[in-house]
Amino acid sequence: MTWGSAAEFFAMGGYGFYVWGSFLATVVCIAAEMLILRARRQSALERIRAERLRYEAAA
Amino acid sequence: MSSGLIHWFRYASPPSFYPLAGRMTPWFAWLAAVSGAVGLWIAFFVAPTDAQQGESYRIIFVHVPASWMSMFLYLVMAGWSGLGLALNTRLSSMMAHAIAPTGAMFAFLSLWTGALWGRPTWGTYWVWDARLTSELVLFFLYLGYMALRAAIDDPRRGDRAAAVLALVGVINVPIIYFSVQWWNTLHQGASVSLTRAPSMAAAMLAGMLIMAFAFWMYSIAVSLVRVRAIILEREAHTEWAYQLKEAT
Amino acid sequence: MLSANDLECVRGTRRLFAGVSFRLHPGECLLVQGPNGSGKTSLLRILCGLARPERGEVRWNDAPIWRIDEEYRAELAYCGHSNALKDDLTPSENLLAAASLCGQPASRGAAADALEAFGVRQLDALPVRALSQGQKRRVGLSRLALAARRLWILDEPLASLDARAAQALAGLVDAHLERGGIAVLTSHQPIELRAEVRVFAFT
Amino acid sequence: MSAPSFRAAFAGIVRRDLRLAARRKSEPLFSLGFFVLVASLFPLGLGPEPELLRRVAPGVLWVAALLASMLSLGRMFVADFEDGTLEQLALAPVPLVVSVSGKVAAHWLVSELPLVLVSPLLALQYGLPADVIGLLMISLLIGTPALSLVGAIGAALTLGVRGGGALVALLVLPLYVPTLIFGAGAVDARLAGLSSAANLSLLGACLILATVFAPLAAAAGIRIALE
Repeated sequence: MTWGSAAEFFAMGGYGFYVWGSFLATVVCIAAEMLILRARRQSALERIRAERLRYEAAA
Repeated sequence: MSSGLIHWFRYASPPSFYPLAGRMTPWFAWLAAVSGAVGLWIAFFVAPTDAQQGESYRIIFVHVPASWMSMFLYLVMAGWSGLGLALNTRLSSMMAHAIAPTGAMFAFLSLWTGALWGRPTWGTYWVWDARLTSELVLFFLYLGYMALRAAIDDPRRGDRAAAVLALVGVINVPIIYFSVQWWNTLHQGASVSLTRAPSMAAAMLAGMLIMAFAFWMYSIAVSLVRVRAIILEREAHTEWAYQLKEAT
Repeated sequence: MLSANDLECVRGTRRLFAGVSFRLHPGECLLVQGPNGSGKTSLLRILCGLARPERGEVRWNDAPIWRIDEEYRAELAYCGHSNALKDDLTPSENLLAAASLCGQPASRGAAADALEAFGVRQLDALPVRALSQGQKRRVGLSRLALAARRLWILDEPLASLDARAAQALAGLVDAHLERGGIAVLTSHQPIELRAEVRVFAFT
Repeated sequence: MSAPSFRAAFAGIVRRDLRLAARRKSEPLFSLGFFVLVASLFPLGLGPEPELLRRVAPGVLWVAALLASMLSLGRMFVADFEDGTLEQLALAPVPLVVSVSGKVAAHWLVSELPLVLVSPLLALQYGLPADVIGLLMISLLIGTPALSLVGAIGAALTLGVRGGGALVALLVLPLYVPTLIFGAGAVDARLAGLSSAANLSLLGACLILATVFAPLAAAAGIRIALE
């Protein structure tokens, strides 16, 4: 094992800012993409609901 | 042969692809999650410290896979676009449309992590290195594609215009890459190449490949979810959509 | 012979029409009627090959138009809503330019004759910018007289024409049909042709 | 009726567009004025140091020419699109690729050739030696047609789209990268006393590729816009 302690792990040999900056950005981007997608799907379903109500009202 | 073709065309219609994509998504999502976990474990706990770059080299485990994915996804996007133009199938164009944002995200990540790697390695966040520069141009190509797609209201026209742009882009990407490389050697800029890690240990390579696989599976899963959302948006006025369980 | 087989047209998310089929033989004229937004212009654009139908196909002498492409376009004259005129050029310059853009340059005399057919020859000293709407329309339609095409597709040709010009156009269409030509047109005003007109009505 | 001739169609378009440009007079001068102004602003921003100006001249002049040419792209098809001429072109019995090539040629003659002709004057402002000025003109002469061709794709794809001007820039500028690199590189090489033959032949290759592919893509874009 490379790391003696958790603190050592987070320090990344003095490069913590760069390493964690990279991995954190990746995680944030992926999480954001998934959240945006969920919202997009919800709003599409919402629209279909509205369209269906209009359609049923007209029928 | 012919029955196989008919089978294929059945799935090429958005309403029948919708449930299929829904069934496929969890598989790819789980593959992405598991391989991502394994990749991260290798990245942080198995791969040894690099003799020259110390721990900073660990950025490689996101940087390189992100760059690969950004280029690969552009090719896939152009492929779907070409298919959509040639066969006039709506689903192909929707797939191309669904891939673009993820590709752009990976291009952005590649630039971001490249900058964070450049700082400890070269002492500066940005160098006009050939790879970084062409990655930047690729990012702009993605942005152009998405901007054009967003600017056109008629979905069918948007599909086809964006497809032409994607094909033009894919012809240009190698030329751009070559020209940037040429320019770089001419001006003697940074000569350190990002991807050529000094001594590539087997564990490093394995970690990188596994992370790339994770990103790949993630891209498929996300594209499938997005294509489902696009199908819903486009088919919102049809009886098929009214009968969906999700929409009740 | 022009035939439409089972055409369907979707605009955005709306289906404008479906199952449109007809056949036109030489000498026949089709008048497409219907309220605004019913798909008349879309049908004409599909017949030209400018727009693609969602389903079905258009055939010229039994060959799909997308396959014979330029061969079909060499038979076709289309006048759309806009006159395709350049404001800075004179009427005859416009006609000559239009002819040479088709790769079929015309002589000045032929252009003058074409303008004469619509009674706008005397306007030739002016740039199109100075003409009225009706005069512009007439110059635009003069193209029909200049290029000998067998299929005329005219979208609202009578728009902003006065009675005399409308009559001139009707005469031109009649002569075209007698020569064995085919015409498809839309019109809100009644058009008086000697030939029998088939009517296709959108609801 | 005679069979349609491609050459007549091409020449007809070029002649008509030149005549229209001659009647309008001022419009083609806009991008020329822009070119001259941008190139003259740089020394004001950078300082009058002759050595520095000479160093940056190839890049600055090329980028200025590139931006000026992009400025005029918007006009390439829009007028014809709005007055219905583009529909007639798409329905003419000659392939649309021929007409599009004619439009691009006319656009180059009207909007870009003047840039090439003025560039020596601007180069003098930057203190470039005579042989380098000659090479700048040659590189622009080869490079600007490629810019027009690639730009035509962007102009065609954005026809009738809102936000057209800025969108064209976003679509087209990344595609201009190789032309810029080889064009400015050729001048740079000569300035450094090296041979610019390699850069020029690569620039020529870009032009050939653009001549082959760009009209096809632009014609496809126009058909899509007309649908």
